[in-house]
Amino acid sequence: MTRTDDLPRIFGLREAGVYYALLILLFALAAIASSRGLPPYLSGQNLGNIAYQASLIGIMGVAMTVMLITGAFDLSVASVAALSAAVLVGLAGSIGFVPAVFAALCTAAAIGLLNGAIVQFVGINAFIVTLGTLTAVRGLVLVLTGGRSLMVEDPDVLAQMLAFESTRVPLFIAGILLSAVLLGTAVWKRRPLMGAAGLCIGALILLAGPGFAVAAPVIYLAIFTLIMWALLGFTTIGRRLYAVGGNAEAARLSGINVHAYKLGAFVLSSVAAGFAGVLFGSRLGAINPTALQGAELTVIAAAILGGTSLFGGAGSVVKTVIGALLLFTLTNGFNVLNLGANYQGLIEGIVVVAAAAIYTVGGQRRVGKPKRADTAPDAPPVSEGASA
Amino acid sequence: MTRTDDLPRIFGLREAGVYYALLILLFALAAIASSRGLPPYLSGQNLGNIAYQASLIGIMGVAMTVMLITGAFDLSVASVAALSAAVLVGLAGSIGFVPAVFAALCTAAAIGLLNGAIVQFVGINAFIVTLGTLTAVRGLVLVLTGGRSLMVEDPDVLAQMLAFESTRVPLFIAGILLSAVLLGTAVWKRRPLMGAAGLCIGALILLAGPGFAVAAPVIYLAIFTLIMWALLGFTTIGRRLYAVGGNAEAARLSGINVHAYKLGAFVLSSVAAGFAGVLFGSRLGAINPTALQGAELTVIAAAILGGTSLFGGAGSVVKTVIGALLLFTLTNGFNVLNLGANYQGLIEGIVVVAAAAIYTVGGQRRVGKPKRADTAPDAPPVSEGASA
Amino acid sequence: MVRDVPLLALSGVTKTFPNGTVALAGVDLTIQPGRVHGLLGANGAGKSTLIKILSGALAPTGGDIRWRGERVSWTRPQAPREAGVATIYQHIPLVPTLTALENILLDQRAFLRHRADDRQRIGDVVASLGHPFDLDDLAGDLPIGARQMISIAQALAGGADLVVMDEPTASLAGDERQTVYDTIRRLAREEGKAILFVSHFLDEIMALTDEVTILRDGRAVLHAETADLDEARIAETIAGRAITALGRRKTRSEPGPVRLEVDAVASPGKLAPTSFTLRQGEILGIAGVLGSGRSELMHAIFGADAHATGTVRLDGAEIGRYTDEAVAAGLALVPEDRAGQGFVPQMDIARNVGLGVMAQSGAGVRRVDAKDERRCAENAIRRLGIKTPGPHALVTELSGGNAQKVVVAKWLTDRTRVLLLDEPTAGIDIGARTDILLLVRGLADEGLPVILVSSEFEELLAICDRILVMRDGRVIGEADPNETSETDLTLMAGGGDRAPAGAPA
Amino acid sequence: RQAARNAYGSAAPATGEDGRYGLSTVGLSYPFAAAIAKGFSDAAARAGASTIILDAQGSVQKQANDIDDLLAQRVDGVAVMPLDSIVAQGWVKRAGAAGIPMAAVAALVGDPATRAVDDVYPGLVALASQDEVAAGRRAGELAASLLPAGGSARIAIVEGAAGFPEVEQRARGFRAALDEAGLEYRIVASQPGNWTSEGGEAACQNILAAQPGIDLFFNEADDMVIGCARAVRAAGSDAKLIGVGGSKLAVASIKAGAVDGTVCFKPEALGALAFDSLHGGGEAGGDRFRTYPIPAVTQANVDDCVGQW
Ligand SMILES: Nc1ncnc2c1ncn2[C@@H]1O[C@H](COP(=O)(O)OP(=O)(O)OP(=O)(O)O)[C@@H](O)[C@H]1O
Ligand SMILES: Nc1ncnc2c1ncn2[C@@H]1O[C@H](COP(=O)(O)OP(=O)(O)OP(=O)(O)O)[C@@H](O)[C@H]1O
Ligand SMILES: [Mg+2]
Ligand SMILES: [Mg+2]
Repeated sequence: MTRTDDLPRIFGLREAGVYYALLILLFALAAIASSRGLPPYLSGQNLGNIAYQASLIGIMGVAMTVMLITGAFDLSVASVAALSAAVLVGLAGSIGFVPAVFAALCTAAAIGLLNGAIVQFVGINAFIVTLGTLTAVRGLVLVLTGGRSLMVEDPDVLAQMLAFESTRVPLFIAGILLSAVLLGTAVWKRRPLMGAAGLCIGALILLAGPGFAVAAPVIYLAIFTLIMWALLGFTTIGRRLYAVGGNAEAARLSGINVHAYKLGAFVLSSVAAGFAGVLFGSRLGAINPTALQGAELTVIAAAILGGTSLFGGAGSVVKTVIGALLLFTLTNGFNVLNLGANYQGLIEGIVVVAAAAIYTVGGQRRVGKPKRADTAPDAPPVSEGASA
Repeated sequence: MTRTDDLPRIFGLREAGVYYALLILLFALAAIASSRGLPPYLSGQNLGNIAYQASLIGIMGVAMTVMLITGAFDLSVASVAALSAAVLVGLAGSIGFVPAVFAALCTAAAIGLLNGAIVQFVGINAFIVTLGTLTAVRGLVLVLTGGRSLMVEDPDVLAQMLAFESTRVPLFIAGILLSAVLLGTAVWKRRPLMGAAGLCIGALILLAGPGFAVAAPVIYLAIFTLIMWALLGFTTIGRRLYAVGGNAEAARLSGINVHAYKLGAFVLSSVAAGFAGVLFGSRLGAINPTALQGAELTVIAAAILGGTSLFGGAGSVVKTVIGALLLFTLTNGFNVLNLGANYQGLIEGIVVVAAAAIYTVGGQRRVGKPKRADTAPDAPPVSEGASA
Repeated sequence: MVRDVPLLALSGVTKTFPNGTVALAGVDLTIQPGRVHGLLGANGAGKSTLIKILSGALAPTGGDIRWRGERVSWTRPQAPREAGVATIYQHIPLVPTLTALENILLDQRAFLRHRADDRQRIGDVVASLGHPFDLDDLAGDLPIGARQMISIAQALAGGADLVVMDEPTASLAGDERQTVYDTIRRLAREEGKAILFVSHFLDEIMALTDEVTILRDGRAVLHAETADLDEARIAETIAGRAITALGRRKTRSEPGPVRLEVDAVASPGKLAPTSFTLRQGEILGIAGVLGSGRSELMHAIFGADAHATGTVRLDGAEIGRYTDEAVAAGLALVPEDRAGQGFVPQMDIARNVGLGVMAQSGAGVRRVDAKDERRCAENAIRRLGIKTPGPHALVTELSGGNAQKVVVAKWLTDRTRVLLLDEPTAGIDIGARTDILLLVRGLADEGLPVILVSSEFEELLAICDRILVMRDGRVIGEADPNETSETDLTLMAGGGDRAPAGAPA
Repeated sequence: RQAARNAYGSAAPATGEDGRYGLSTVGLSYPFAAAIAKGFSDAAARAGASTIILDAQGSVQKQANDIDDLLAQRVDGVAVMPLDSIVAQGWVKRAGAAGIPMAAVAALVGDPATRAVDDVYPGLVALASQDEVAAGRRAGELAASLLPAGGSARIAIVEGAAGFPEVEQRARGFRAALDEAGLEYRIVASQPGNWTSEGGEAACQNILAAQPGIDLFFNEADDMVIGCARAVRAAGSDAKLIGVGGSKLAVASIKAGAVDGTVCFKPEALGALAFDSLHGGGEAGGDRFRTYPIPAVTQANVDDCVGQW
């Protein structure tokens, strides 16, 4: 949340660190690429690719952020996405695209509800529950697909899917306008961060050139993020979500329906995963049973890279998206620079930690508590013991 | 911890639930097996197999439990195990088995130290750090192995490895003695749980029959668990570990060196992983770069199934081992009953959640505070919130 | 004891927090063995900071500390503990997942964990405190009063030469306070230990301490023998202004209409069926000892106790059994445990205060007006005199009392129709307490019905129209403030039997 | 190892004198894929071309991204080792749209259940692969030769991880061969070993616990047969052991007599085939389905099989 007017804080590493990390990475890669005489790295197409590649993880990550903010945890997203993709691909042929999408999302929502209900009302630890559903839902996918890949035969359904997933939306004009608007409001309402964002976007757009267009999922991600950002930042819902995650007992005694909000988070996370699954299935009108396996860790990593707390009460969806972009910029960079595959893992790991370090250290220096790891200024709520 | 003398509590679901879950599962499978006219399920051989298959995860799980007790988190164990296996296999040929083992363990310890140092002194969230090392260390394995399987050529080194990993230790006598001793002390010191344990072990041993022998790793697991159990339960070191995880601030204020204990946990977890890796490498005298990929989730699952809290301050290593056994009994059951591969995931997921439910529900009814469910996950060390 | 070498001597100790707050601006303090030294000051004066410094929990920014004459620099809590300083912190840091016994033994150095003699020894210490809790209870399962007693036992078990107590009695009731006083006297008089005692209760200070130091804005503004002082003088020095002592509230001529009807509200094992009504503008006090079930009653009325039964009607309309319905209906509860139940640590003052209004205006989605929120917060800061850099400071960076004020401020809205206060003045300084009580009285005069749980019977007598006395989870009688004295009330509440708090069978 | 390192083109200049060719592998931490990559870039090196080897790390969506990245770089040809044959159809379309020749290697493009392996998916320059069903057949024939003629044989199949087409294909071929051999047999168990040695070991241990009298274990991959061999030895069973793949370890243990036989794959050859099909913008001509002989080997003829992975 950056809506107070003290510049040092807003542009301080702690608040804006992850943005810096991304920019540094982008420009480093661009430099290397040009030094190696490769085609310009910051080309419209490449930026578009990065955004496109990050879109699914981004969508799930945004929902996961809300989840983490409420202090819960969802490992089942990847499986749920695969399931909804399977439902979509399995049904689209017979009942048509739109109904199939609807069915897929409902399935996802149902699983989210199940997760939430078990966690909230049976009271089992979210980790083990969603780990269970991770396995069970993946199993369900195997059962539904009979262990084989499914595909949509019907050509016009296929066409619809492609239209839904692969249409490329020209963004040059839109981008220019957006950055203009951002700059405008920034100047008008004195929102420095917004101004900076406007500038960056403008610069990148100009770099990308007039032909700049991105695939639909990027737009979906942008819209979803925008909604969630507004919801969290400016509405009572967001306030309550943060309160629930920050101190559930206090939230409860402030008359917030903790159960409802936690349940809501579970459903949201699953539906978002479901939507990601729909996009994934629509990408090629086909789905294989192992699709998206292991993506959950990437999703959570994106959120945490974005500075979301694993313990609830803090987090920002925009930063999560940046986190996702960071991760995919990295792999994209490896591919473009044709870096020895054996070294990619090593470097990726190091960069991830380094990126996290940038704002953690920055953040600490600002607060000047190196030992924050073990100084909780006030007694932790009694309930902590309960999770035993 | 179960060392007060009120029976209802000790045998209450909350305390002993996971044992019940395992027993139920075992006997259910035994029943089905016999109804299908298969050879006796609870045979010494089969029980030995389950224990053997669970041993690596068990060893890592025990260390992970200590980790979780201190309130931290280690995703890198599987990669570390793979690395130490690679080091072992890579070096054993040239420098001999024992030095290679030593080298492997040192490598592991070094990584643990690195993890811990970054988490403690840079203050980055353990999740992101160990996720980073997960990737980086896996990358390192790739670099070391050049992407192909390594194998030990030298036959007598190979022989040593097999001797270290595959010798089967006869347990009939030992088991009988153990159960006798347990029963003895139980009666003498009035330790009901111990008595029950003694009985179960005795019964199983008798079922298993005089030929009962297990592979070395099971013994290693047993010894390691015993040590950790004693350390946690009977020494102030254990108490401090719980304190550090339960409320780091309180621990610090009572003059406990929080950093040392957390760092120690990281090192322990990595060394245990390293040891698991050594066992893994010794199995075949060979290692391929993908070895143990994804095992970290199983490890954590075992710990949490055992009732360890993700938020620190609570947990029992014995129960973690039971949790691991539970997971492997399941797959063993699938194989024995020859269940269709596509259905295994679905059932596994459901059983895991059910198992967790057994003691969670029981636990709550005992304490009679349903609102725990929503108060459990929070109680953030405030520092976490600040990491936003 | 050699009197001329003080046990502990601080000179010119300063502390500036990273966020710029100057908590201590040069404090001198000398502590003599065998004496009880009172440390006083308004909320945010710097008492806890000073204590954290001399217990090694915080490093001072300047000044020097001498222990038994030689200079020491304590940067980690180990050193002072080994030197012989035991500290009871204001925020009661305990490990919720360990038993009371384990918590008390936390700083012991022995290798073995469960030694019979330990249990014996601690058992005696706890016995000397009147068994406020069972050695095998999980600290996390105990209410705040019991947790306070654990941390006292912890400090005593160490056998230190200097016991530092930061508001040890803030969340205790009559009986427990008495035992704490007796303990302190015993330590000082018989065992010749030095005690540094922080409290906002002037009667305690007068009765217990031999000398007092008063802090204001991080400076020691007064150091004198207690004998040479009187409450009024102390109060003035603390607040830096004259304090109007609370006169008793004159019973209001015409009793207003019944607003709140509590009908057979009960909670299995904790609270026997309880019924009463609350009138327009009435302040109903609830007296009781630790664990007498006052908080449970509050929670039951507020719908915060899932097991509670019975009905609560506000202006005739029945209120649902969930907190959100209760709050929407206009009930407001200030809980007793500010850290555990009161505020959201990650949120700044403005947002914490904002939670109240937000919840009261229903569950719907609305835009939060940051400016408005900020204005409310600034209001509260002014109205309750919260000492803070501004409305955007984190609650965790406030002093205990100021944090408490934030929790109270949350419900001082015009949508509040019944105010439930559970130990609202816990840890609040004398000046602010008077202000808050006057504020509550004012609200009542404007017609707001209030239920006030307080272990400060003087407080109850001062502003309540009626007082219900609770014991062991049931209401055992009613007292009229005008013909009841503090001692009567204490007797009623204590009720002879000293059985540890527990459920009525 | 040095060789391997060069193999991944990290050392190769970014702009080759004779073109740049991309290979999208399923994951270079899988030795089989790594060997294919080696064959691919060795062939490229011989032809004086440079290569970009990408590592999908076993994730379909990363492979999709990798291919986008390759097309974005306008390489002269893309060889893809599809993680998912069906999903891969879309990639062929994309490559076609980008006008970049694409060849598949090691697994076919199209629905493996319906499409015959030698019926190469339209739009592909070529498919360089061994026929998985045929591999199953070789294993089946080997099994038939190993099993005693008389009496009904009790056979257990150790499958790969659920959800991979090879699982069904190799099993299909295996059964077919046994049927043709007119052998009397029962498949008493078929359980997943998840492609790994420890998985194979566990599966075989557990199967043996339920079915002590197994005569033959057909492991769908060599890693699993290695583990399985341990289990069989430990259980004192004399079941025969057959694998698929011809990995170094398997070859070694066949030599050592721990394993009875396997089907010999040559991933490096595959890589080379794939490159040749792409080299020169795909006009190399020749048969679109390119394969190589996959003999079954036993201790007798084990020397014919040099473990390439
Ligand atoms: N961690 C912190 N960061 C920044 N400022 C702090 C911190 N802790 C305390 N302060 C400030 O230091 C000043 C002194 O706080 P302290 O807790 O010592 O007051 P106190 O005398 O104990 O008050 P109370 O009687 O309410 O406990 C207060 O203004 C408080 O806001
Ligand atoms: N000291 C204690 N030891 C054990 N249990 C206690 C103690 N104090 C309270 N309890 C439990 O809490 C219940 C009521 O406590 P509660 O806190 O509501 O009473 P209270 O009068 O508000 O005391 P407090 O002064 O702690 O607020 C009791 O019935 C008992 O179960
Ligand atoms: Mg204080
Ligand atoms: Mg109370």
